[in-house]
Amino acid sequence: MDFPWLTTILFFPLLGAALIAGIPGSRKEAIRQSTLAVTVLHFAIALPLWWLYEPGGADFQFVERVPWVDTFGIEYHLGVDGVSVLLALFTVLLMPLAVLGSWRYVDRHVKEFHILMLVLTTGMLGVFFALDLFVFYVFWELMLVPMYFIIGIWGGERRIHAAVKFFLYTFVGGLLMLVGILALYFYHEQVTGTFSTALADLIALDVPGDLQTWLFLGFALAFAIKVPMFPFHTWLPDAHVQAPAAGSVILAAVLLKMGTYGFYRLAMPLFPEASRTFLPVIAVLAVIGILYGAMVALVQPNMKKLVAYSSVSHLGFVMLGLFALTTTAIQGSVIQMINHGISTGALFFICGMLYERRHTYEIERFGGLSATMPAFATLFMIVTLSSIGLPGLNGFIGEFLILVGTFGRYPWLAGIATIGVILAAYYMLRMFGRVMFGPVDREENREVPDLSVREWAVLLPLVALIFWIGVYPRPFLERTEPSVERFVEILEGAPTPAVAEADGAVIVAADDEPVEAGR
Amino acid sequence: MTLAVGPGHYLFLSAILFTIGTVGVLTRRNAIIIFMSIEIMLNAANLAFVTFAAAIGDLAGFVMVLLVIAVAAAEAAVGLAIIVAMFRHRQTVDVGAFNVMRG
Amino acid sequence: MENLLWVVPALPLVGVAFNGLLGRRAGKGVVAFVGPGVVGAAFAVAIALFVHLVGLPAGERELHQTVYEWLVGGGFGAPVAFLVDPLSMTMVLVVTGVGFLIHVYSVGYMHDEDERGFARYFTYLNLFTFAMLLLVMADNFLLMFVGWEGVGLCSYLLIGFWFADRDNAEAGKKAFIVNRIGDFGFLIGIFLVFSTFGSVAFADVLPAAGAALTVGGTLAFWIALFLFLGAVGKSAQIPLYVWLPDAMAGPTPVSALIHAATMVTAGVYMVARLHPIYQMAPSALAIVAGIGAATALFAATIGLVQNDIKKVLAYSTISQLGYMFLGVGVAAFTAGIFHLVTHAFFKALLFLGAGSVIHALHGQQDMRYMGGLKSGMPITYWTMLAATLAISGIPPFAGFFSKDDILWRTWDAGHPLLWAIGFVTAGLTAVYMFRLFFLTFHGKFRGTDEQAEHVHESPPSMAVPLAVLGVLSLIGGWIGIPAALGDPLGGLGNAFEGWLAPVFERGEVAGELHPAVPPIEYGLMAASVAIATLGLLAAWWLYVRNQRLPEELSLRFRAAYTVLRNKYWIDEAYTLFVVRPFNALSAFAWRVVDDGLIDGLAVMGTGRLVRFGSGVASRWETGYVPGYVLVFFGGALAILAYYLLG
Amino acid sequence: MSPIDQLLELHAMSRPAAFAVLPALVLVVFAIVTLLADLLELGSSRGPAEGQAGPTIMAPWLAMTGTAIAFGAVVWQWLRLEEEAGLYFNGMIALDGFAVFLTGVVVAATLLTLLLTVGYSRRHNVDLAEYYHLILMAAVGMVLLVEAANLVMVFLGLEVMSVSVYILTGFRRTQLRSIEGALKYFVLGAFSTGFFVYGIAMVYGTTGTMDLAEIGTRIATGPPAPLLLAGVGLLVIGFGFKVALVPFHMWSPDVYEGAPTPITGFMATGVKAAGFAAFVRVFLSTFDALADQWVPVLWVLAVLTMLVGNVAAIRQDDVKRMLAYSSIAHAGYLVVAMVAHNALGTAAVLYYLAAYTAMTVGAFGVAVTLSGRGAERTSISRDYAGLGYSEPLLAAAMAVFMFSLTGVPPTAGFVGKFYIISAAVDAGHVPLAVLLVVASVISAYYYLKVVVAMYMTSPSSAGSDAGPTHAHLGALASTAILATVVAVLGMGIFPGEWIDMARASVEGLATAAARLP
Repeated sequence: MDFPWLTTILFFPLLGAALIAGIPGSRKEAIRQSTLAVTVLHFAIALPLWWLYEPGGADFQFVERVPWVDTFGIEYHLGVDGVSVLLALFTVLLMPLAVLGSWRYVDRHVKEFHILMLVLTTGMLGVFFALDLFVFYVFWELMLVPMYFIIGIWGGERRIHAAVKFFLYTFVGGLLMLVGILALYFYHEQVTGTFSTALADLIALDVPGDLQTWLFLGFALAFAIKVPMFPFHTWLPDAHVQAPAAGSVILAAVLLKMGTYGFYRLAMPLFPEASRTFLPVIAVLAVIGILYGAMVALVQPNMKKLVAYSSVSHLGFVMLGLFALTTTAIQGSVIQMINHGISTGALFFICGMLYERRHTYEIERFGGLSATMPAFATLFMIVTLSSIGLPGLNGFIGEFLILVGTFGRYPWLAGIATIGVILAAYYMLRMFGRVMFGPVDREENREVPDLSVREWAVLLPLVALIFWIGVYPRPFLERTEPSVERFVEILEGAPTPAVAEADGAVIVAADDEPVEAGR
Repeated sequence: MTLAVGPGHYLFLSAILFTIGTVGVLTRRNAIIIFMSIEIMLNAANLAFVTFAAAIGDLAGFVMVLLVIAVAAAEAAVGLAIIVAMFRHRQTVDVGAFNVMRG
Repeated sequence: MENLLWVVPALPLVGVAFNGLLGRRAGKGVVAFVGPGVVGAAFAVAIALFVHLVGLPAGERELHQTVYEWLVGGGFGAPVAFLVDPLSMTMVLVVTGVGFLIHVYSVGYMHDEDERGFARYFTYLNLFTFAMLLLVMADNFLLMFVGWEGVGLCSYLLIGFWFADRDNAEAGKKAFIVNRIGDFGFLIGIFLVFSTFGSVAFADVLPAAGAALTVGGTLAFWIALFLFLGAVGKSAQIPLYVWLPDAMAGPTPVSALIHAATMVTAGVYMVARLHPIYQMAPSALAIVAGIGAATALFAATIGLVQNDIKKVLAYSTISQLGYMFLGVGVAAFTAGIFHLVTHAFFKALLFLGAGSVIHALHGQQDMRYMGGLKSGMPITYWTMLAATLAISGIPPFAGFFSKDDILWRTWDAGHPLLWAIGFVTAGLTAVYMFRLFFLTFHGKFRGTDEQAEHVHESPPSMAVPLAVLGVLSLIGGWIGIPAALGDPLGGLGNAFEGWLAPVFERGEVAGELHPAVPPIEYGLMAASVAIATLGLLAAWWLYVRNQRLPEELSLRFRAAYTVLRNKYWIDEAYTLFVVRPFNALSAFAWRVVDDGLIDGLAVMGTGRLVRFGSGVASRWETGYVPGYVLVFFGGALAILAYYLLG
Repeated sequence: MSPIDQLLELHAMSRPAAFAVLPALVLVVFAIVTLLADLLELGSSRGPAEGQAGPTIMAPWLAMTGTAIAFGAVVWQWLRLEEEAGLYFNGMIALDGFAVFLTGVVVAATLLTLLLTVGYSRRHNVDLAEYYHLILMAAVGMVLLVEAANLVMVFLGLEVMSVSVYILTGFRRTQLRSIEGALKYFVLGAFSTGFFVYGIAMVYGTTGTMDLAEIGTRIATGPPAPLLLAGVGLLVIGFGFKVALVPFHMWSPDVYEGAPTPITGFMATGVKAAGFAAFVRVFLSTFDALADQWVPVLWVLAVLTMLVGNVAAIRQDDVKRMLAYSSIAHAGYLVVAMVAHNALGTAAVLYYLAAYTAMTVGAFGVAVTLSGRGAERTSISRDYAGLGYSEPLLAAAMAVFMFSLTGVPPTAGFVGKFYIISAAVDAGHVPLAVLLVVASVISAYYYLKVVVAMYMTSPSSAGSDAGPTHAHLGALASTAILATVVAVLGMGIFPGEWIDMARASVEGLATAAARLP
């Protein structure tokens, strides 16, 4: 057997957590440094996947498969495709930044915080790696716990309310999904006579329509809450506003992706027929989310809440793309998952940096910071622009692919969703302007220091990614393309040529298979 | 006209006894009377056991009666002890007087 | 040569990187060299390309370069690829040439900034040049859109350059958002194009337009119209022009470069570039022309009564852009582009001249406090005069040829009403421009004594660009002398039309290149010269001769004056009918829908319901033994009843 | 064979017969020894004046030794199960996987209770030999109940257990709450016994036997008589009381609150497990043929129990009371597994009882170690505030128990719930499964309240002037809590072995749909 890459990557943080547990709680600096070392090392260990992953194939790679609960046919079954490998790598990259980002922010119970961060890493990676529904569910719930603590212990004033709401809301969805998993599991047994929770086995099932509908709804609810889709989104603003900086970052950058990833990995391929039935419903909800999230973001007096609602809007795009069922749109959705992670993650880091200086998130309490913090202003601007989808930066890549891919199927919805692009500029620039521009009309804003080296180290990798994906997204897109095509095949039953229905030259990369129109 | 007393009558009596016992528990608040009512319920069951055992011709029913009587005696011992302890705390054996714990 | 196309946009990008990363440490001297230097170098390369292009046979003047595959997903693909043909070459020359002059001018204009601000300024300005070059050199819709949004970004950044003043920042934001509304249309246009043609490359789409679309078809109409919405936003046409007057908050060279010479003309360029699509949609073209004409007149009327020197120029720009759209709207693409070029010269000059004046007066922009500056700033005075004559359409200045071309083509295309509007506007243009000119340079100085003492001519870095542009305002039009006027320069003829012919040959009916000159063309030409002269004289009468007359007029026509002074209250109407309701709706969505219904009622309401249930459940738990017995008995009774009765 | 001969043979007690009841036998012996040893102690040095019963030294050790040996006996039984399985004592005692598995659970619960109670008894002056004796006797009752193969034995086991626990509840007799708890438990318990016995009488009357297997075969033929149904109903009521199903649950919050904390834990686990053992054996095996009759009733009871238990729990601040409602709710989950009425569900009951015992004993263990001298510090909002920082390890353990009770992976509670839901789904009771899910979400709220208090509040913010709570963590209690943590996590992360054991244990039980994954 090959080197168990995924298991190593998956459990390395737990090893690190054990190490951190050995350091006395009073040695805060040592704990921070060790955690940083662990996360950086973790990234170094995981990074080879970027090259080792063969971009050409649609099959899962680095597969590991060991029996776990024999009687139930449950296996410890891991593997990645182009989508999950990218999300996992991004997660691993984010962790050292999150540790750096909370260096000063978290000063109480430092040890517990870092241990939880490491446990959380394992939980998140497990979700991305799981190819067995039981394993998926276990990690799905597992990551809830550390996040709950992170919000509840290191959060703001109403942290308990937010933490409990976060936990309960996600938990309810998760359990309904569990019922769905079990129903599917027994249906599989009825049909084939064997017990299995392996994703591939269950996808191969031909589930009858009625059952599909119900099961899809169960799964979809769990994921829709996590995404969060309108109208299941109200836990998000609370959680974001209350969570500490690093918590918000991870919540936005990775945890929300679990929802969309769940649709991509489970809900849609398992129930293709039901997915198609609910296509319009979800697409409409996604579009409502885009506009509604943007509108509510517009009137927020609190920076973090604004960014939280902007997430509702952005993830609406991702959902719209997924349910457009064209390779182009789904490619866009996948890249947009990462993009949203980058830009919103960075925005929450930025909120955290401001909070460390001024102890508030109220937009009105700032103003004119560009003058006092020019370097910060530049990076903040780049991140803001990434968030509003300026071409040349990463956000545009995703949004454009989503919209152009959706347009072929739902011209009206895509058109309405495009309004979200206008609104994004409106609310983001409004916030940016109020915080960074104008006169410095408050004494306490006069002396805020510019970025420290540590903060540069937090933001630079993200800014680099913003440019990289914006200018040269191919390395990302080519890794996900075969997986996405397979996904579309599963859902459509036959390969679909993206949106290029009409005849005409289709520009694709020279070494790519040209997509044939009208097959 | 002779009154033939059969198993049905015994069972009916047993049911009546059981009902009397139940109603006693339901309506009385004196711990001792409640306890006595429960004894009536148990004896109603005993009567049923005896009736059935005789009707079927099986010994197990009689054995059961003995066991129930023994258990009832044990319960009586414990029950009376509890009632004494109750009385020590509140100088009453009214079960309604004991409701410190609620909710 | 073909492989060097990327160098043109890359040079400004080098400037961005240098100024942005090292500019502050390198110092103003280095930045002052690098910032304009890269644009100058780009101009040089552009000249070389131009020479190369001219050397090619007319039919083969088209250079392509694909740099790399950029955005590929599913069936969609768009490379970073450049296209240089006569049309984009023209734009590249204008952008780099005029851009270079303005960069040089900026060195003087911005010398009061500290190192950080100076470096930031040139970073943005270089970035703008880069984005603008992307826009004009792109060989597909998507890359064009990159440039399109990129210039919008730079516009935002530069309008709000002095961000410490909240109004500037707000103006920048407004510009960006209004532009985004246009970009929305552009995006939808791209989607429609892709879903129709399966590609976004000009090389695939434009030649196929005739086959894929039907003349006057719905699809063609909507594609053209949505794309035009983009142009309306970027080029400040009705109804999205409102950002441009506010954009004057930026430094004046920025107004010259972005909000006069280059960026705002991108819409015109786009319509010209996509003319094969527009020609399939005559009704869309009619809308273009109509909006162009309406905007021209509308903005000119507002320009008549503005006191801020830059505001006048801003409305004048809107008005002139209207002319350009009128031109392309009647399918006179060459004329539209021609006016674009000459306008770049004289409008840039006007802004730079105005900047020079403002610079001399330490920031004073209100013409009511100017006057008599002629003596103190001769270079500014004379170059401004040239530009004013040019914009007013007095021959032989540049504006005359291009504007007249548009008016004639409008007439020729059978739109007398549009022609009339353009004609009237020409007169108004002369009035408000000379009003500006006279108020600024003639009469007595009306500012403070301190200002009067400090009035000075600008330093050479500012004066030289003025001079160069002054010359161009004079002779710039001579490249497009209409056939009606013969060939006074000998051999040049209507060189511009010939130059662009390969691009538009399918657009403008062949043979029209040298049509027989109908007599009426001379009549119209004379008329427009006349009305321009009339306007000039009127301005002179009002603002030099009888200086109290304007006030009396404003009192006599109070209603009209008030309407114009308040710019038809369009901004206020937008605030009242669009912005406020939208914000209110958003607040409603937050407070009522989100906090109230979804979270309050549905989510937390569920919680409250459970809590209420908890209260009920624990109220049953009375602690009272008889009660417990009763419940027990009730349950027992229910079960027994179920078995014995059911 | 004449009755006399039978009697003689019984006395002879061949080795297999003794083997069948070995754990109970060991427990009885040690229960008696505990009392006798106390007499020796009283007679010797430390006997206090006036013939008052004094604190004991030897009793806890004797009791623990006895229980440990009994547990060893259970293991021995398990290992030799294949050879020795069968009915003993004239069909009174069943030695099968089901019995041995649950005997293991109740004996383990007893052992853990003993470990936890030693320090507590000293602090609360209940360290009398009788106390330990009664715990052992209750355990004897439980073992008999688990192994009972005849309604007579069921009754006997139930009563031995119950009477002992009545006394244990009221053991802190100077405390009004303790006595009040005992009173309520006793009155309602005796009342329910009346129903239970009457139920046995009805079953006996209609089938002519009290042998569980025999009843099963007799009712399998022909439609059920009304009296039999009445008997079934009465038995539902009787068992429903013992395992605290709504609406027969009213006693349990008060009794749990009033009883000494270790005893509460014992009741919540041992008593409940033993009660369920008999409940499952009688209904899933004996009354299998009547499933159509009892499934709907239990369906309703399950839903009521889950919802009322969880909903009422969310406003509790007393940790014991909260756990009381929680244990009601868990009884509801277990009934769901019974309603599923398949082998999967039966196995789920076993696994769940083991998991539930581990986490509940653990949770009560934490509560026990927190109770100070004389004062039971059980207020969640005050006494648990900031516990995560004053007692990090103990709080971490408590958090594990709470998450396990909630059903979050990777804990035993999760696997148990997974198991039950799968049984329900497999049986087609999807609505029931969904209701279970809803109930679980409600339960998360109050379990999280404990976690919130421990980690997210501080004593000062909670308005407690007593300062942070500190635990009385002796070696014994620590061992017990550690063992339960290991069990909860172990059964959660590597559930395979346990599931296999549970599965193997139900093979002997006749159930309709014997389809196991």
